[in-house]
Formats: sequence, structure tokens, C-alpha cells
Amino acid sequence: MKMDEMESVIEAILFVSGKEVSLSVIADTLEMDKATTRAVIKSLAEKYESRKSGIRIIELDGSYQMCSAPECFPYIKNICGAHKQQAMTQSVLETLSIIAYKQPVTKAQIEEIRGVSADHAVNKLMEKGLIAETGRLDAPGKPILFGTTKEFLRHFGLSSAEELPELESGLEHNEEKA
Amino acid sequence: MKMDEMESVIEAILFVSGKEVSLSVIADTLEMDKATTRAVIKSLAEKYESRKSGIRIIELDGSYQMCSAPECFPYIKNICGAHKQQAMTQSVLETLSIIAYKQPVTKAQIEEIRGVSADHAVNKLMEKGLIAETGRLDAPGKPILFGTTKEFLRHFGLSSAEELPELESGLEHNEEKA
Amino acid sequence: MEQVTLKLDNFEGPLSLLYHLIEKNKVDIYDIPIFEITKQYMDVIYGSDIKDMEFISGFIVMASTLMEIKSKMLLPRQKNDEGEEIDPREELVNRLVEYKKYREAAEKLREKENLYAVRLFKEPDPVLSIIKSDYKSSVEGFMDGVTFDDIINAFKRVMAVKEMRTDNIKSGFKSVSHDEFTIEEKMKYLKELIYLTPKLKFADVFSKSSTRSEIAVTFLALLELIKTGAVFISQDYNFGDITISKGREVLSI
Repeated sequence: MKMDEMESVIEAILFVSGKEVSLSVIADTLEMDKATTRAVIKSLAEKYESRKSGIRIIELDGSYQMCSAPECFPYIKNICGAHKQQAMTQSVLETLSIIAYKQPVTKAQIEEIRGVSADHAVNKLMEKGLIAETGRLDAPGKPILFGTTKEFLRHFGLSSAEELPELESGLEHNEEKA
Repeated sequence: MKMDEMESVIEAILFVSGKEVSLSVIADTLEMDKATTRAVIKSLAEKYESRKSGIRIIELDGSYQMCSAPECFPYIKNICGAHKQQAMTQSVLETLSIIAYKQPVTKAQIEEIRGVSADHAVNKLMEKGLIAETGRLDAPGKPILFGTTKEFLRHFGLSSAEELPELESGLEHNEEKA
Repeated sequence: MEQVTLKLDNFEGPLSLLYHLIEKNKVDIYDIPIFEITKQYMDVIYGSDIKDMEFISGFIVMASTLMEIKSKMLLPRQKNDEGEEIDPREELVNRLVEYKKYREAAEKLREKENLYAVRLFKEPDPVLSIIKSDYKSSVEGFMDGVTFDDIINAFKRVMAVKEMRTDNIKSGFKSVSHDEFTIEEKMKYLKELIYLTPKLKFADVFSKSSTRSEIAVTFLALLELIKTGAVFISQDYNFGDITISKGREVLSI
């Protein structure tokens, strides 16, 4: 088999398999020794790399696999997000901001600040894992206290709640912390 | 985006998707108009062809898909567990050709041409996903109309229904299209 | 013509048998030697021992059609309206021609199949379905485009609005005093409000607990702001809600 034929067969094998294929399987298919096969795969992988193909060939512990080029990932993600969910709404955002700066806080306290029911927004944020119950307020009815989660911090690249950006002066931060 | 970047993103999208991806989705992802996108895909497909890659890009009814090169089949059929499906019987293939050229068409119309029941063949073709119901004929009993699918195009290497081989000349093609 | 040794069960139906005989004898489909073809056709039928009546009935119908054509061939030809002779074979020929068309098309499809059905496709990357299902429910999807500044601004906004509301409530408890509200204060309040909510209803300016004097002062403040062009009011219809929107003056709070 000529070099370019070998490359072509390797491409076809790796493409159709999708997952990793061991060197010995590829070598057997080509009826070539492993050393030669490895060299051909290496050179093929380099060609993909040097022409900046959207597909790459990676080695994994003696096996080979095709995958998409890392720099194309944002575009692939976009395709998936083509049907985006409705964006975050104003009321959810406000509720989240109150919880972030006044945590731990009860739903009643949120409602007092915003003047409207917080049920929907709190449920939505719980569902997304951006807030969580952090305990109960020692008050009649033992209302649930809410706070932001690790997920919330992760989204903004914060490592702890202490890292929340300071509010500008003028607006007291914790004037009536629960 | 530069031409080679576009090519690279298209490669990644088609590779990761596996199945066909519509031109509009690709164009949206690249933030390019459809005409440009189509031209880039075409040129990319030609590059694959001319360097005899083991991977090819095919067009299917305004969508694009990657597949393995036909000439690699003998090498990859075993390792991928892909055994060539048993060939279609004459009667199934004849039924399919009637549907392909006369679509949309009812079972009764097929039977009129072939002189035998089309039940078995139609079921078989439905099962293989090569044909599908496309509606009902506005006639007594509202018989089901059948037409070919994308899978049909893919199976026979056609990029659209217009690419069907011409029927024998001298014999009118669609004298009584349903 | 050579001896026919065909088995009926090799044929799916009467047309495919007839077509085969025509091909095999290399005769012109438009000029079928009906006597010879009928004889060969009948030989195949008689030679079969198939008991499946449903299967065989179609062949028998075709046999009787062939017999009828054969007998008509012996008689003087009938003529159509234009005085042309009608070939008794015409209807059968038309059926055969139509059948031939699709039979040949099927052959071409077979060639294409051999050429192209050897292409293999790849399964969608598993990562794709993970991204897909995740994206919809993920925090990234939900929080797409939300920055921390948005959080801060949202917080400032709610706190500012809240303070204004509490002011009103608190003031409701106070005993009536002459300078409880001043037009200047209310102008400032309205300006802040309009800054935060560039379009609002007149009714929203007051809380439920607003006193009569407060409403009066606020109204005067509003008139003052309209005069200076700081706000703009509109009413869609009589007695409808009055909408207050930001005016041309740059608001300085």
C-alpha cells in the first residue's frame, strides 16, 4: 500500500470509529508493522495540525482518536446553543442580586425589598443551582434562608463569597442583615 | 473570519455532528451569508476529494455531512463491524424506483405499474427509512402518499432528488404525476 | 426459439415473467410475437406446481389476457375513431413499457447503491449531546451574557427603589406637619425615579399610604419638572394612565 493510501485508510478508520482505535488494530488493517503504522499516523496528525484542520488526531495511551480542534470548540458550542433558552429576566436578576448581597436572606425579606412576590424567581434560581437553602431563620415559622452557591461563584470566576465586588458607597451593603 | 478559519470550523462542525448539518446552521455559526458558506464548503469538499482523503463531505438536500471515502470501505468494514447490508431484492428496488420517480405516489399506483401487491416492498422500504409517508391523496379512502427521504439520497449518493438518473429517453417521464 | 425451462416461483408477478420472456427472446417490445410468447408463458404456468392460489391468480389473469390478444390477432383489426387500426397488443405493450422504465431505473439505482452504500458515517460525537442537553439547563445557558456588573446594578436599582418606598411608608406614620414634603424634595425624588425607570405610570409615583398633601406636593413637583422639560407626560386616552417619561434635560441627581 502506498503512503497516501495508508493515510487515507487511517483517516477513514479513525473517522468512522469516532472513539479511540488501538495501534495494533490499525496496523493489522493496513497489514503493516506497528512501527511503520505509528510513523504514518504521526505524520498524518502533523499534517492536520499544520494545515490547522478543524479535526485533529490525538494519541491516547497507544491508541489514536480523531477529535475536533480545540479552537473550534466555541463554534460547536454555539451550534448547540442555537435554541437558547429565554434569557435571564429582570426580576430573576434582581432577586439574585439581593440574595448575593444580603445572604442569608428569606423569601419574605426579598419580597419586602422588591415589593413583589419572589416565588418564581427563587424557584428558578434554585432550579439552576445558583442559590441554595442555607438554613432557617430563628423567627416565627422558621423561614428558609437562601444564599448563593459555588455554582454562582464559578460562573463569575470568584473563589468565595468574600470576593463579591464591593458595592459603591452610598448604598449600604448590610444595613439590615438577617 | 479568514477562509482557512472558516474551513476549519466547518470541518469541526461536520466531524462532531456526524449526521447532516443544514447550510443555514453552518452559515449562522460562521456568521456568514449562505452563498459564501456554500462556496467554502464546496471548495473544502473538493480539497478532500483531490487529496484522496479517507473522509469526504457530501451534500444532501441543502445539508452537508461527512462520510468515509468509498474506496476505503474494504479496509474499514471489518473493524467497524459494518457489514454491507444485504442487497435489496429486485421487487423492493423496483418499488423504490417507482416511488422515487413518481413521488408522491400511492400504493395502488405502484401496484398498477408492477402488477403485484406492493405491501411487502413498501413495508421493507419504510423500515429501512428510504421512504416515508408524505401525506394523503385527496381521493376516496384518502390513500397514503409515499415519497423518498434524505436517507434515500444518502444511500444512493444523490445530493438532491433532481440528481436521479434520467429515465430512458423516448419514454415520457411524468405523464401522470399524482 | 430455445426451449424454456423457467420456474414460476422465480418471478414475482406476471409482468416480470412476461418482461423476462421478451428480454430472453430478444424481441421488440413494440412488436411482440404474441403466439410464441404466449406459448412460452403458458409452459411456465403449466410447469409449475405452486398451490398458492393467491400467488398464481395474477399469472392466470395475465394468461387469459394473452389468449385474448392471441385470438384478436387472428381477426380483422378494429379501427379507432380516426380510422386507424387498433393493435390488440397495444394496451399490454403500454403496460410493459411503463414497467420497463422503472425496472431499468432500478438497475441504475442498483449501480449507484454499489458505488455509494459503501460510505460509512460516524456517530454524532457524544460530547455533542452532552453539550446540547446541558446547555439548555446549564448555568451558562441561563446566565448567558450576565456579568457581575449586571448583578451590582440590579442590586442598586432595587435598593434605591426600596428606599424610596420605605420613605413613603415611614412618612405616613408621621403626624401632619406643614413642611413634611417640599416641592424641591419631591422633584428630586421624581428625578431619581425617572432616572431608574425612564417610563412610569403616574399612579406608580405614590404608595398606598401617600397622604393627600403628599400627592398634592408630588403633583406640583411633577408640573414643575414638566415645565423645565425634565420629564415628559403623555396620556393615551381620556382618564387613562398618565405616563411619565424622561425628558430632554439631562438629569442630575
